[in-house]
Amino acid sequence: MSFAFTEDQVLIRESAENFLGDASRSDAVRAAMETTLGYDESLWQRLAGELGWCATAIAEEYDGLGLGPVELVLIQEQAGRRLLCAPFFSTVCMAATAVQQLGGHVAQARFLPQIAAGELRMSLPMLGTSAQWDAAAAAVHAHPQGDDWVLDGGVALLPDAAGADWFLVCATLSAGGRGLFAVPAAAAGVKLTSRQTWDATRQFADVQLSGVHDAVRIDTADSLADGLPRCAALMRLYLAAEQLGAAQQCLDLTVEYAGGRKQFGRVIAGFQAVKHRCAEMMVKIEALRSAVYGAAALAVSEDGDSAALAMECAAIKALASDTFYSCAQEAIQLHGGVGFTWEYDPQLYFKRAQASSHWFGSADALRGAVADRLLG
Amino acid sequence: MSFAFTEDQVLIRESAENFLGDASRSDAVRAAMETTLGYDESLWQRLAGELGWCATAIAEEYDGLGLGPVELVLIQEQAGRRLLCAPFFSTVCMAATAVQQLGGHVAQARFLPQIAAGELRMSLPMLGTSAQWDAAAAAVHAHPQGDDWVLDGGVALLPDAAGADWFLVCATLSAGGRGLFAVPAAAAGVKLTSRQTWDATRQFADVQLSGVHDAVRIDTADSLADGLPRCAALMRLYLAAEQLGAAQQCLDLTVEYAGGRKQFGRVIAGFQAVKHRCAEMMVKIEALRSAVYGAAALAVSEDGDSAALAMECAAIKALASDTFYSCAQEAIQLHGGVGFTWEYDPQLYFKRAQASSHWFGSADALRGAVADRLLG
Amino acid sequence: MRLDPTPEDEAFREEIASWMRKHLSGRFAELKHRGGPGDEEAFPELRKEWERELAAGDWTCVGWPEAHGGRALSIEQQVIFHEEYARAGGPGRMGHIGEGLIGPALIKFGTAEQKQRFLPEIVAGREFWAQGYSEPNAGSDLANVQTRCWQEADGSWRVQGQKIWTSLAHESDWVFVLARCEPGSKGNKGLAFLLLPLDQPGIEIRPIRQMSGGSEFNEVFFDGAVAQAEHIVGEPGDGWKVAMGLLEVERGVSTLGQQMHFAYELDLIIAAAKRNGRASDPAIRTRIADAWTGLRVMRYNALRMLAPSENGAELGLKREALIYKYYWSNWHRDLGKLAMDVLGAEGDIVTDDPAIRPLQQMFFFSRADTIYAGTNEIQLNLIAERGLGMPREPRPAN
Amino acid sequence: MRLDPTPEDEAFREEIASWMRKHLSGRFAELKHRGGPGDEEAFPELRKEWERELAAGDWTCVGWPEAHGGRALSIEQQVIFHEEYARAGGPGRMGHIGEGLIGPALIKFGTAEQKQRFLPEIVAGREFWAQGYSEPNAGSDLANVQTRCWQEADGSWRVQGQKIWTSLAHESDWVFVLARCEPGSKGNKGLAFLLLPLDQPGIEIRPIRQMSGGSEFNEVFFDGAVAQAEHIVGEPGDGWKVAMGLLEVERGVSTLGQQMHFAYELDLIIAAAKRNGRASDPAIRTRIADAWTGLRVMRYNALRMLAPSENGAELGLKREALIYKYYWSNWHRDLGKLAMDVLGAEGDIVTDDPAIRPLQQMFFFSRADTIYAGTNEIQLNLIAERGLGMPREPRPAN
Repeated sequence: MSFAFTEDQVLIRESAENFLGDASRSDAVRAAMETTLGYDESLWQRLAGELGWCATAIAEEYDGLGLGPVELVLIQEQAGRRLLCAPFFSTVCMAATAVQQLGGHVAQARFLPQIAAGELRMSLPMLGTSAQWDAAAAAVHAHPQGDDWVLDGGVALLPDAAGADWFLVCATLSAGGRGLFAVPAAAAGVKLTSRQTWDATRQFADVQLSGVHDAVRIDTADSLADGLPRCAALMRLYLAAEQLGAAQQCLDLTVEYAGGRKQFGRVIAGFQAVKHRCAEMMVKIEALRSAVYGAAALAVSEDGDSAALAMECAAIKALASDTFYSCAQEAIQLHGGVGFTWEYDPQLYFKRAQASSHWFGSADALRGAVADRLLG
Repeated sequence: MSFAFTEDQVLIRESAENFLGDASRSDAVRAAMETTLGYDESLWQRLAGELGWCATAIAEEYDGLGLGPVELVLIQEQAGRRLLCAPFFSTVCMAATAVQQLGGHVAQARFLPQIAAGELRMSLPMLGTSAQWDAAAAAVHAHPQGDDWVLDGGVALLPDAAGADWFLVCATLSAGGRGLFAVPAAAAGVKLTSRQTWDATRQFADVQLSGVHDAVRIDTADSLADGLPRCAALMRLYLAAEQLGAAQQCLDLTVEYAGGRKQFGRVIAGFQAVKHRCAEMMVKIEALRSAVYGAAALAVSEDGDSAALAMECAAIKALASDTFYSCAQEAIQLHGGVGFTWEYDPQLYFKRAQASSHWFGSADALRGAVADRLLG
Repeated sequence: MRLDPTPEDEAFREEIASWMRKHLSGRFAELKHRGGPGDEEAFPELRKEWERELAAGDWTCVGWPEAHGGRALSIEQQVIFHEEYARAGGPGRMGHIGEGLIGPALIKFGTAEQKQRFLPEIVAGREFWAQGYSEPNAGSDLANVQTRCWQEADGSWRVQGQKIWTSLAHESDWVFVLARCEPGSKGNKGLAFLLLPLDQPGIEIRPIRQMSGGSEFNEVFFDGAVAQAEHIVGEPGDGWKVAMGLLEVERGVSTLGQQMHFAYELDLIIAAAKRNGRASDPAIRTRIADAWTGLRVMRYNALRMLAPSENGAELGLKREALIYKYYWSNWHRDLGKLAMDVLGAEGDIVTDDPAIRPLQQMFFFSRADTIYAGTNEIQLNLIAERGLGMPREPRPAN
Repeated sequence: MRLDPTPEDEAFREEIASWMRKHLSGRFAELKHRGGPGDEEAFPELRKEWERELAAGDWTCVGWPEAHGGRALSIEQQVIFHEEYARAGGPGRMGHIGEGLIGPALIKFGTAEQKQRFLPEIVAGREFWAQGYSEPNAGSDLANVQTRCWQEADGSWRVQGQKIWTSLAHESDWVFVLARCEPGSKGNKGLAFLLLPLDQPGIEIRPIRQMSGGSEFNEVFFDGAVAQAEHIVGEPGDGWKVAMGLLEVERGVSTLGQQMHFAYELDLIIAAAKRNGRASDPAIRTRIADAWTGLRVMRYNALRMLAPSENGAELGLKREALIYKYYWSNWHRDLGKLAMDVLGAEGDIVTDDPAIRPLQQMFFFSRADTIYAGTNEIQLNLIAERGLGMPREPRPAN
C-alpha cells in the first residue's frame, strides 16, 4: 500500500499543469466560449495529437498508453483548474470509458484506437441516476432492419456535441430491453440543435434522430448492465477531479486577490475573517483531494468490487459538487464588488460549479444512493 | 398594526427579567437540578403565588388575568434565559393551554381557576407530530364503568411529573375514538417512575396507570380534534420563546467571557473571527426573536386561522431549536477549554438545547409539516 | 402589540390595490414584476412613463411631507403602500434614488432653493437620480474617498475622480457625489456633497458588465465636471454627515415591498418544483420550508424595525435593524441557489421563459446582495461592534 | 500509488487480528471498545494489565527502533497494526503518552541514561506518563508558559506553577513539564523540559469535572515539586524545541486506529437508526451518508499524510496534514450531534445500555475535540498562514 505518486505520474501532472497554464489561460477560455464549436480546434489538436493525452487510460491492446484512472484524474484536475474548453471530457473521460466498460470487443477495437490517437470525438449525455438512464433509453427507439438498426428519438444535452464525430445513445429495443448505439454525427437523419448555456465553458446540444440507419450497436449480451456501475463510477470520478481543480483555482484566485487588495489601510488577506474563510476552503479542497486520489487508487486496485467503487465515487461526486460550489461562492464574495463582474474570473468558475452540480446526478441524489447502500 | 409592546407588556417582561435574574441564577439552577422534585418549591410558590404568573394567559372568567400569548412569551423568554427550574412550562404553558384549547367548559371551570391561582400543578407529555399523538393514545386504554372511566396503560416522559397534582392523558376509548383525561397523581393505580436525563433542568417521569378509576374526561364532542392545531401551535410558541431566551444567554455569556479572556496578549473579543461568530449568533437570535414576537401577535390577532398559526409556529419551533443548539455549541467552542467543564454554564444550555430540540417534534419533522402545507 | 389592521388601513390597502389593478395594465402590463435589482435594464423608457403615471395618481413620494409634494403617510400606511405595490407586481422604481435617498436628504439638509429646484421634479417623475459614493479603492471602506473637488472663482465646483457601482447612471439626469474638498484630509473629514447634471462634457459613464451579461452598474469618470455653486448640500466639509443621514434612510419601509417581491420569487420556485417533480424531493422540501420561514422572519423583523423603539434608540442601532441587511441578503443568495437546484439542468439553459428567466437572473444577481451596501464582512463587524459592544477593528494610523 | 496490500502485509494483518482475537477475551473482554477519549476513566487497572499483556506479545511501541525495545515496523505496518487493534475493539491505550509522546522525544533528545531509565518501563507497560503543557492562561497560546523552574545547589530542579487539561494524571506515574527556567524570558524562549514523578509532596492533582460528569482531565499544581538533576531533556532553554518535536509526532499513524473507532461509532448510529426507524428519515439518511463519506476522506487523507512527500516537506507542513485536525474534530463533533438526533428522546436519558451510552459520551466529549490540541480558531490561523501563506496574526509587542 502506498499513497505516493510514481515519478511518471508526477511528470504527467506537471506536464498538464504547465501546458494548460499556458494554453488555457483565462483569455483563451473566454475566446473559446464565444465560438460555435465551444473550443479551440488547434488546442485540441495539440493535446490530442502531440501530447497524446487521449491515449492515457486506454489499454495498450487498443493503442493506448495502458495507464489508468490515477493518471487521468491528474490530468482532469488540471483541466478543471483551467476550465479547459475541449472535447476531452466527453470523448476521453466519458465516451472512451463507456466503450471500455459497456462495449464488446468489436466496438472497443473499432473506436478505442481512434480515440487514443486523438482522431475521433464522441459525445454522450451526462446521465446520473438510473431514473435518468431509464428516461434517456425511453426517448430513443431502435428496431432492426436487415443487418442494420434504425434509430428514432431524441437525446438531450450532449456535451461538446458540435464537433463530435459520433454520439453514444442508449435506446429501447423494439424486441424489449435496451442497447447502446454509436451514431455517426454525419448520418442522414441526425439533427443537432445547440443549447445556449450560462456556463459556456462546456457547451451542449440536443440531437434528434429520425430513421437513422447507420447506428452501430456496441454492447453485447449483459455488458451494458454489468458495466454500468464501474462506468458511472469512473465518469463521476473524472468529473470530481475536474471540480477539485476548479475549486483549487477559486481558492488560489482568492488568496491572490486578497493579498493585493487593501481596505482600511491593510491588505484584506490579513483580516482574520478572510483568513479563516480561505482556510475553510482549503480544508474542503484538501479533503476532496484525498478522496479523489484515494478513489482513483481504489479504481486500479485488484479488489475490483465495482459496487464499492460506485458507492465511493457517488459520495465523492457529491462532495466535489458541494466543495466546488462553496469555493466559487466564496471566491465571488471575497473578491467584493469585482467578484460578480464579467471581467474577473470567479464568475466563470461559479457558473461551471452550478452547471456541474447536477451532471451525473445532484449531490442530494448521490447521497441518497450512498444512504441506500448503508441503510437499505 | 403595531409591533411595539404596550407599557404593561414591558412591565411584565422587566418584572420577569428582574425576578429571575435574582432568583434563578446559575447556583440556584444547579441546586434545583440535584433535588428529587427538580425545582425549588419556594421559588415556585413565589412566582405562582405572589407574582401571579400562572394567571397570565388564563381568561378572566376563570380568574385569570385575561392576557395572552404575547405576555406569556415575554415571561417564557426570561424563563429560558435563566433555565428556570419550575413546573411553569408544564402547568401553565402546556396543561392550561391544553385545557383551554381542548377541554370543555366544565373542565375549564374546574381546572383553570386553580392553575391561575398557582394551586395546581399539571403535566402532560410533550407530543409533537400526529404520529406521536397516535402512539400516545394507543398506549392508554379507557373504558367506561358506570359514571367512571377506568384507565390502563403507560405514558412516557411527562415533564415536572414528580410534583404534579394531575396528569393529562390521551387515551383510546373502548368504544373507539379517543379522549383526553385528567388523572389525579394521587389516585390508586398511578405509578411514577422518574427518568434521569442529561439535561437536569427539566426533569421527567413515566407514569403507569393500572385500573385507575378517578380519571376525569375533559374533552367534549370534537373539541380534541378541533383544538389540536391551535393547542400545538401555542405550546410550540411558548417553547420557542424559552429557547430564544436561552440562546440569548449563550451569546451574552460568550461575549462576556470573550471580553475578559486574553490570548496572545489581546482579549479574544477583539479577534475578528470571534467577533464575526458572535455577530452570526446575534443575527440568528434576532431573527428568531422577530419570528417569536410576530407569531405571538398573530396568535392574538382576529384573523384566527389556526392552520396558518400552526404552520407558522411549527416553522418557528424548528428555527428556535436550530438557533439554540448552534448558539450553545458556539458558546462552548468560544469558551475554549472551560466550555466543556461542569463548572461553567454553557454545558447547562447545551444539554437543554439538545433535549428541547425534539420536544413537540424535531426540526426536520416540523419543516416537513411546513413543506406539506406549501407543496402538498 | 397587534397585527390586526384598522378599518382605515384596510380601506387604504384596497385603494392602492384597485389603483394598481386599473393602471398597471394595457401598455404598462409588461412591466409587471420587472425592473428590480438584477433586471434594472428592463424597459427604462416605459418605466419612466410609469413613474409619471404614478405621479398622476399621487403615488410617488408617499412618505414625504405634504409641503414638499408628498402624502405624509404614516409608517403603517407606507408599509401598506409598498406591500400592495409589490404584490400587484409594480415594477422596480426608476425614481427610487430620488424619492428614497436624495429627496429626503434635501428635505433634511438642503436649502430652500435646492428644495424648490429639485423636489418637484422628483415628485413628478421628471428627473431621475444616480448616486456616486463607492470608489474603486474604497469598496467597504466608504470613507476612503479619493475623488477631489475644488471651488472655482465663480463659486462653481469642479470634480475630478472616479465613482463605481453607480446604478442606472446612463438612465439618470443627475448624480450626487461625495468628494474631498479639503486636500490632505483623511477619512470622513473634509468631504463635500455635490449635485451634478450627468449630461456634461466632464462626465463619462462606462457600464460594468456583470456575470449575467447585463450592465446595470457603471463606472462614472469625472474630469473637471461642474457643479453649480448653489448645488452643494450642507457646508463644504460636512459631506459625510449628509451622506450618512441618507444611508440611514435606506433601511426603511421599502423593505416590505422588497419582501413581497421575494415572496413572488418563492412562488415561482414552488411552481417550478411542482412542475418538474422536485416538489417530492425531501431535501428540496426542507429548503423551501426554510425559505418560507425566512420570509416570515423578514416580515416580522421589518415590522419590529419600524415600530417606535422603547428606549428611543435610533433606527440604525436597533438590534433588528443591525441584522437586517445581513439576514435578507444571505437569505436571498440562498434562494437563488435553491431556485437553480429546483430547476436542475433546465436552469442552466439561457431562456426567455418568464417562469425561469427571472429565477436565473435572481441567482446571478443575488451574488451582489451580500456585497453591495456593506459586504457580509462589514455587516458582521458592525453587528459585533454596535450590537454587542465588542472591540472595534484596529485601524492603522493614517 | 496503490492500495493493494502485499502478501506480507496481509499476513501481518492476520497475525495481529488473530492475536487480538485470542488475547482480548476472557477477563479482558469487557475492555472492548472502552477507554478511548471521553471514556478514559473506564477500568484503569485492568487496562494497565492489558498494557502488560500487549507487552508480553511484543505489541507495545511497535514503531520504535529495535534498539529501544520496539519492532521498527514500517509506516505501512504500523497503519495495519493500529487498524487491526482498533477493529478488534482494542481498548484506549493507557500507555499512549509514553509510547507516542515522551518515548519518541527521549529517543530523539534524551541522554543515554534517560533512555535506559525510562524506555524499558514504557515498553513493558510498567510506567505510565502524563503531559504537562497547557496552563490556565495559556490555552491556545501554548508558549505563554507561566510555570517556573529553577535549579537547586544539588543540581535538582524545582517546579512552581500550574498545568491544566492533564489527562489521566491520577493514573500516571510520571509527568513531563514545560517550565520557564530563565526568569523574565517570554514566549518560547527560556523554557526547560523536565520529567517528574507524580507521587511526591510538591504535586497536587485536582480532577476537572466535565459536562458529561466524568473527570478525565486534571489540574496539576506544582509547589516546589522536584525533578532530579538528570531528568531534564535537552539543555535548559531548549524546552520548546523538545516539546514541538513531540507535538509533531502526535499526528502520526495512530490516526488510522482512531478512524476505526470512528467507524465503530458510525456503525452504532446506523444500528440505532435501523432499530428505531429513523433510518427512513431522509434528513438522517443524508447525514449518515455524509458521515460515511467523511470516513473515506479521513482514511485517504491519513494515507496521503503518511506517504513520503514529493518535495521533502516535513509532515506538519503537508497540506493534508495541516487540515487533518480541523477536519476530523469537526466531523466527529457533527457525528455526536447525528448520534443524538438519531436516538431522539431515548438519547436524553442517562443509561448504561452499551448501544446508547457510548454515543452519549461521544456526543458530550466530542465538544472537546474542536478545542484541545489547538482550537478550531488556532487551526484555521495555522492553515491560512502555513498552508496559504497569508499574513500572520498581529501580536502585540511584549
